[in-house]
Amino acid sequence: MITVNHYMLLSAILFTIGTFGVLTRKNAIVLFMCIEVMLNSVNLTFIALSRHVGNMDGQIFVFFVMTVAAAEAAVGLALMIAFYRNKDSIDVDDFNMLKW
Amino acid sequence: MADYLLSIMTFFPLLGILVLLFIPRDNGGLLKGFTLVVSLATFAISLPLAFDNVFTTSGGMHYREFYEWINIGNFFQMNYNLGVDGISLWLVMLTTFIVPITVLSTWNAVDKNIKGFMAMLLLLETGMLGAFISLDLFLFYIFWELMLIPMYFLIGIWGGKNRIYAAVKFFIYTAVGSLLMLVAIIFVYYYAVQSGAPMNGFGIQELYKLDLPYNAQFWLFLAFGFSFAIKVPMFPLHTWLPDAHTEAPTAGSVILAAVMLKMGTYGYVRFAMPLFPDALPTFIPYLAFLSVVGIIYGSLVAMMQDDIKKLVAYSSVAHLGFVMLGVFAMNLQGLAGGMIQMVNHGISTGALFLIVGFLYERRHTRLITEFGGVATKMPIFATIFMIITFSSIGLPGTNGFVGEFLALMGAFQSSLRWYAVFATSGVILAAVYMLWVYQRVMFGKVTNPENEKLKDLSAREIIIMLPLLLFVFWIGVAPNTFLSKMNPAMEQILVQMNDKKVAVVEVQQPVVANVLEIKSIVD
Amino acid sequence: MENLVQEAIQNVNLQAIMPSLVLSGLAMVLLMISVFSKRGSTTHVAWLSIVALVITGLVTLTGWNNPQAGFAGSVLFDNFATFFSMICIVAAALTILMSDDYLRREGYPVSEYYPLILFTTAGAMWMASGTDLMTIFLGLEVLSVSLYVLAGFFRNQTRSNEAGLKYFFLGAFSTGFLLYGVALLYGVTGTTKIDGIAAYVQANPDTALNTMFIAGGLLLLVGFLFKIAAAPFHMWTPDVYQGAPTPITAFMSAGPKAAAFAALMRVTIIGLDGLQSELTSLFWLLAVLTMTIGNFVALSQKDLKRMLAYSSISHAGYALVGLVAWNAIGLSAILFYMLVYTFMNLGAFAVLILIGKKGEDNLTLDGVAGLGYKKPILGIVLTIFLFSLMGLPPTAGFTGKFYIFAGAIEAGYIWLAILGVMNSAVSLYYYLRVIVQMYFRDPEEDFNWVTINVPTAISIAVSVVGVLYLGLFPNSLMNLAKMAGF
Amino acid sequence: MEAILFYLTATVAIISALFVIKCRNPVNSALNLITTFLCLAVFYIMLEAPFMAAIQIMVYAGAIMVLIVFVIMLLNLGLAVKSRYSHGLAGGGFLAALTLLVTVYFIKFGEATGTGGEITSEVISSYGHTELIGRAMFVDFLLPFEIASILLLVAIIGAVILSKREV
Amino acid sequence: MYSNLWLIPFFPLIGSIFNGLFGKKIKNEAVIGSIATGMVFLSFLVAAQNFFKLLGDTEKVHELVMASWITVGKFQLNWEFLLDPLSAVMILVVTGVGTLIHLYSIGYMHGEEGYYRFFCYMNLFAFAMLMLVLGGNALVMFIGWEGVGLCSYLLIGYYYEKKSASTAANKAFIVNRIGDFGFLCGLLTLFWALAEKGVWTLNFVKIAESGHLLESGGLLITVVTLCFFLGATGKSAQIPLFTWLPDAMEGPTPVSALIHAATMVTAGVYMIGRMNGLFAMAPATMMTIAIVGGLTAFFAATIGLAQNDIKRVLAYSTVSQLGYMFLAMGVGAFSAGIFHLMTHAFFKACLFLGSGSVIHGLHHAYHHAHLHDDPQDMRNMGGLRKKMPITFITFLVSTIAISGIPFFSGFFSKDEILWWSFGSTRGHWLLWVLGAAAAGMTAFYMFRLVFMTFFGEQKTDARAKDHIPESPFTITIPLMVLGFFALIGGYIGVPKILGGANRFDAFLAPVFEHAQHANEIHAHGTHATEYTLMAVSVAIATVGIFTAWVMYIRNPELPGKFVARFEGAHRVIFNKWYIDELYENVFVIPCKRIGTFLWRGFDVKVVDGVVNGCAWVVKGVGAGLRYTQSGYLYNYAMAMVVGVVVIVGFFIF
Repeated sequence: MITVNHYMLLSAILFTIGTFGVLTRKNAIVLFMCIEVMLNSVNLTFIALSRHVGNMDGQIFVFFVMTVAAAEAAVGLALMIAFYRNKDSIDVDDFNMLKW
Repeated sequence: MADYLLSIMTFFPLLGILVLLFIPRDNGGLLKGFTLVVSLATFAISLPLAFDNVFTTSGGMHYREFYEWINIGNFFQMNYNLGVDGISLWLVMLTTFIVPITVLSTWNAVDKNIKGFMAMLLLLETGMLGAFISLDLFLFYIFWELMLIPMYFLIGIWGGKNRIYAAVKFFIYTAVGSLLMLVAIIFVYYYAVQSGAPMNGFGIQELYKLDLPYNAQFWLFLAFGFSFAIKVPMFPLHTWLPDAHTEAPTAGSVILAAVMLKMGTYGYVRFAMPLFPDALPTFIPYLAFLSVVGIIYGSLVAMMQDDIKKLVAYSSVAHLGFVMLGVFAMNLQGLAGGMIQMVNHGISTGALFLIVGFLYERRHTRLITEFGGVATKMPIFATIFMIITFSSIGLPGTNGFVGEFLALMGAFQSSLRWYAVFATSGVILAAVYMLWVYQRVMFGKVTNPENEKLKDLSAREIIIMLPLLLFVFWIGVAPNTFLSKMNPAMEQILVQMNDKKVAVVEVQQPVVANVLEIKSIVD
Repeated sequence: MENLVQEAIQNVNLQAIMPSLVLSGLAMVLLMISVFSKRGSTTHVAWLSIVALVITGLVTLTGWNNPQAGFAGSVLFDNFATFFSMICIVAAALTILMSDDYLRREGYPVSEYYPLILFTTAGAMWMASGTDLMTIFLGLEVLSVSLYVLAGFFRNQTRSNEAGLKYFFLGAFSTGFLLYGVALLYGVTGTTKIDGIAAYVQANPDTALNTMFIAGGLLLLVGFLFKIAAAPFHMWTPDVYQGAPTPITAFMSAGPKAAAFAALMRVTIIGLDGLQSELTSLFWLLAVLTMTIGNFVALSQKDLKRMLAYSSISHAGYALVGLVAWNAIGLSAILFYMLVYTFMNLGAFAVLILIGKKGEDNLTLDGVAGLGYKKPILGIVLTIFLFSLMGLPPTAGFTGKFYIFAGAIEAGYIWLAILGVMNSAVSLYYYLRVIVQMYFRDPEEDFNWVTINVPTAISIAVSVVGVLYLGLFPNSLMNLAKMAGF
Repeated sequence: MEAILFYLTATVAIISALFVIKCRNPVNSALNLITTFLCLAVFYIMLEAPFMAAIQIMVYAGAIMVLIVFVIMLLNLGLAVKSRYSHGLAGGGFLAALTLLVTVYFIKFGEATGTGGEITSEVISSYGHTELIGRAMFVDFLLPFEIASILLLVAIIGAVILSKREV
Repeated sequence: MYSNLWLIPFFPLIGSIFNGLFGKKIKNEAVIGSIATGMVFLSFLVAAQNFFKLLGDTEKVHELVMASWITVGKFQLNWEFLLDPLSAVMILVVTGVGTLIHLYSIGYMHGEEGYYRFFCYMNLFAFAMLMLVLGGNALVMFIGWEGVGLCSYLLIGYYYEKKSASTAANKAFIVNRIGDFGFLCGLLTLFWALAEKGVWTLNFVKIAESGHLLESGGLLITVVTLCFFLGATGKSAQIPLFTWLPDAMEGPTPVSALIHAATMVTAGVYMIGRMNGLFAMAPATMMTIAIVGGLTAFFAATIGLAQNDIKRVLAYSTVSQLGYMFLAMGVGAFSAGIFHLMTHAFFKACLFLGSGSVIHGLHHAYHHAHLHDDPQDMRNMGGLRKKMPITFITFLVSTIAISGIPFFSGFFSKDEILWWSFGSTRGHWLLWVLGAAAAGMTAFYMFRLVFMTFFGEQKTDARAKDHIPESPFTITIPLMVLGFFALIGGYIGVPKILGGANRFDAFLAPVFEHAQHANEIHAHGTHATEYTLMAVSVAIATVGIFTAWVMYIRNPELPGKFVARFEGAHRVIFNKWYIDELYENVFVIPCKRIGTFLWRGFDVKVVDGVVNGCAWVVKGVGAGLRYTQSGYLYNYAMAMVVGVVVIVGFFIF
């Protein structure tokens, strides 16, 4: 029997993988994708819990998370493009003008 | 007028600043003149206090002003709560008296940004006056901190070579202490509120009646005491002082020495001690010890200075050691000695700084080795310097003696007898460093050709010094003028402390008996 | 089907969202106006957005002492929300006033800038008034996304790009944690409504021991702590503040931070009341850590914007002290402090904006040498703001800090207060350094590029008045803050 | 059956998620990410949320990922990549492990107690998932929905402003 | 009644203020000098009037309260004067000798730059000294006490351009201050001790009345009196604080005469006399005083043997004579001490003024011959008796008086002291030995002085020796008056054994009698002993004189041989037993070192080091933390994850 905990564990693993990606990857776009993995893992949790709890709030939340993800994607990618235009790179290591 | 006298006096300089802002900045004479007028007017406003005989009969607060200021229901309340008693009276007078003198002293010394300088002086005056007359801890704290700002600028902008270091050090050093005091102020307030004591904002008169457990008093006294000890300054928290004094312009040094250091000692008398009398027996031995160390240490270090101003600065450490010792004696004589010594130190050390200023204006150096034989070139100056020197040494007949003697007498009456013996040795050391510097600066032949063209004091400079000399002798010969107005207030403070705490009392039975007698008479 | 519409309409209470409604509506109008405006002309939009903010402000004020709930418990526009909304409105207005000239100087006269600020403000209002985590989350996202854009607004400036990107990535990353937290809370309590969570915990006290609940609550807070720049979630702040356009930096440090505090307070005090003991110790630690890191690192900064960024971190730490206190005084103190901070920080930034050259490379410590002599009024004003930031009387910074520490001490957190004031003492040093430069050094430059324009002057004047008024006569606003607290 | 499907899909999801991180070429990462999304859609269906599955595919796999791939192509990043990882591989791994530990711990020892809602399988099958979503969104969460619209507006403006070439 | 007492100190004060303020403008020496002298003379008149009034009065103790001074609670202090036989004698001596010395100064200081300054200080000194002796309570006395110290400082440093002068002035004041420290400690302890018993006073009469409240011979009273005695050693140049007095000769000679011989240095003796009640109650202190006095008398005399500076010889002689007075006080011979104080004032003032006259003459001669020889060095003198006859005669009279030759004033007083030191209940024969030995040496070195200066051949530079004049009248008149008193001054106190009535003793009895009786202090012994002792001391003195005659008149090369023979001993006494060097090395230099260390080593390094160290640490930590802000996104993210993991982990585990 697959319980809510299975789903939650799965999403925890995915969340961790996303976190790991954010911590390690250099390419800003991949980094962003890793964040998407994290958000998706949360979505999975929400939907699993929504079933478990027995109301729709969680699923509505997922709906909005997707909206937010879309909005962030738009803005984030625009920022990346702008940066790329100036620096010809989107390596996060090149985000290094501002420090100390 | 009398109802608002304190407010008018305190904020008059502030009003002066407002007008000052509209005087063109390149009209230096007008700026100085106007500031002088304002400060003199402030002095005039404060004069009725000095002549009011109510202080000789009653030790309570007079000239009360009370308005609700901040009232946040059950959160907290602060009031605009002013009053003056015999303890603050002479410090207020000293402040209003010394500011015009400093204004006059800057006549030729300041040429950069006169407007700012004058504004800072006046702002400082407001801050100092406010701190002396506030009866609400919160209000007191505001004025207390307010003083820092103009002094910081006075040192930082118009100071000597190393002024930035000195200014920042002064500021942060004092602020550290006062911030801790802020915590203590808030704490004592909430303690009072939570214990259901009747409160009137942060009014100290209500707080005086508060019964705090020993533990709380211990920490609170530590916080208040620390803050005031920095300001005094007590050894080993004194190191901001030589720097600040040395780098400050003459006016700044004078005010710093004459008034601002008194904030610390005044703070002990007004706040730390009567608010937390139970903690006193614990601390007094240490504080007295530090006072005595300050006396001897300050003197020894002063002796070896090569900069006159620094010497005077270190001598302040020693002088204030006497003040503190007297205050910690916890009896009438000691307290009176401490109080009168505060005024004395204001006058003598203020005058010494002015004297150093005169030399500095002429030669742009304060190194002792640069001078020598000045007496032949500047006989009037030599005379005045001599008188002030002996006042600082504490020669009987001058002000310094009365204060020192009473302070020591008080200490001898109390459990601090042994400290007092060591403190008394300070009178030797004072003579050593003061006379030595006098000899090196004034006596001998003129060896440095630069000193050949030294001019004696101008009329303005003599006028600056005359009032100070007057008080040197006045306090020395007829201190009762001042003591008589202080006594009732000091008695009251002691009675308060003793009412709250009996253990302190047994050390000096006679005083307490005396105090109680007088109290019954007053009642 | 009618049923559904009926039901939906029943839930609507426009009063409860009127301010944000008005504001977003006007923002959209302004967006249209800017579309049809001549390229490069932004002044009218700026003034119109001020008008919009004033209208919104008036609308908001009608909500005082008139709490309005609506949308099936999604929103509650009470005094608390009103107070924070007003802070954000004031912050936005001051920001807009100081922006117009700045944008032209820097070569980005883009009129969409203003609607974006208005949207940010609207987002902040939803954060302040939201009672459902969903509302708060979406408000937060509106605010964040706008700020990502605004931080990276100077799209041809690498610094600005970098600021935007860093903010974006870390913001999105923290959103992940926040959402995870919400999900866990949802799982444990079956709801995302704050009072629903509280009610559930009330009904089932064991919940407070449920690791999932604790973890959920803490993860949720991470999102807000990130926004208020509490250590160790503060790392983005200096970089973003330094790189973002200066008015936006100013704005970020005041409005959005206040909104984040509003949300944080509502969530913790109402929703996570069951975790009080855990949270107070957490906040204790974070407050100390935050102010210490902020102050210590600020000591070694040379760039003024970056220094103020660290200073803003430390101020967040002070504000957190109020939350540690968890009592009426402390909570009201946060409200008051946020208002005070808005004035003093925006004022300081406004002065910096005025004295900056194009590109603002001169906004360093050495760059302001002798400013007090060349531009005396700016010097005095900046000095007042700095003293206020230090927390010295008679400025608002002092009364604000006093309020905060009063709360902490009333609740018995003496050591926290001591650490707080010691931190203030440390902070004196770097603020004083600016004053040292302005007054104690001789001018190296003549500052002849500094021209004072009316809107910025107005914003500075308002800030000065605010700082001094709240410093000397804080009574009225302290009382309002008291009424607005929980 | 359900279990097999779950484990199978979960394995795929995890592996593809790992590949997102591992792949040198961002395009490959993106494709792997799409795989993960699809797996999640499978789970949504398993969790009786078909509407969410559809949205997942359309919005995520369809819209967002297309946008990402588009940008990757636009910036021509596939060839420019020099190294995949920043300096923090070990630290990142360690922290990720800790994260996993913490999450697993609170899932293991915590309990999702907020059960008892009225939405059961029966309700879903009788009303239909989409309707339930619609009802919840427009009755209970109308305001967030409206805010979401503002959010999208802001995002559009922002994207436009940021990607314009000149002022 | 005695209500004009206040005029006595007041006149000189007026004179001082007047000359101080206007002297520079007046410029006329005659005016300045006569105002100053006149003021002191007026004091003298008032003093004399009061003295005689007191003589005829049955009530011998009179207090005059002028005004209240310091009032704090029970501590109430007045400006008050006390006239009793003791102070009456003192005011007469002070004003009388003072007037003469002022008069002398008019001539002596002629042509000095700062003439007005000199008289201003002199008058101020007279004022202070009179306050000292007239003070009705310890604090008024202390005003005078310190005041005379101040004037001494000012007058020693009169030639302030000379480094040695200003250094000597400083030394005088500082050493005096050490004494004052003792005085203050004693005063404060006494006050506390009495206050404990419920008597809040510093008034001398009240102290005397309530002295019995303290335990006689107890620790407290011993400590108090020892402290007071420390004060006295400072002011009166006793071991260990005598070193300032020889240096004080840097001042003009009238100053040496007035301050450092006749009046100020006797203040310590006077003070002990004033508080005799207390001292009498502390035998240990008395013993200390007697021993210190005897030793001082002895050691100072040894140093005097080898000095060549005319004023220094006199200075050491003064120290030695003061030692006698303390010896007297120590053995309880209070009135004898005061008696010697008075006679000493006459002959020592005369000696100093005489030496001044010599110096004046030589100075004049050298000036005339454009030489820069030292006019004070006795080796440049000799044979002056013909050049300066008046000076010589008065000088000789005084020398005989100081040597204790019978029927001169010094004989009576010195002999009384020696007798008491032997026969007193507080005395001891060893003390007598010390005193007698000192007397012998005194006779020797004083006659050595006379012989070297006035007899023998003239050793003055040939160019100058014919230009040495006798001094003018303003100088010689005081010499004659003082010489006269040195001759006859002793007859007011002729002891009973020699058929006198010892009127002086009787006059002072109201002051001392009580204490002496109460503490059983009296001299006992047979007349035979007394006669024997007297004879022995006279013999010793004669031997001393004879030796001097042998060595300096008959056989002038003898001293050189003597010195060569006992080179070590000579060097030690010539260098004053190396006491100055000792003090320099033991106190002054370590003090300076400590001061320097405390400043540079402690204040700057430790205290400020801690302060700046705190700042440095804070800044350092800040600078270190700054680098955590690396600018790299993943670092920031890591920090966040660490934060999350730690926070969440901490609370859930």
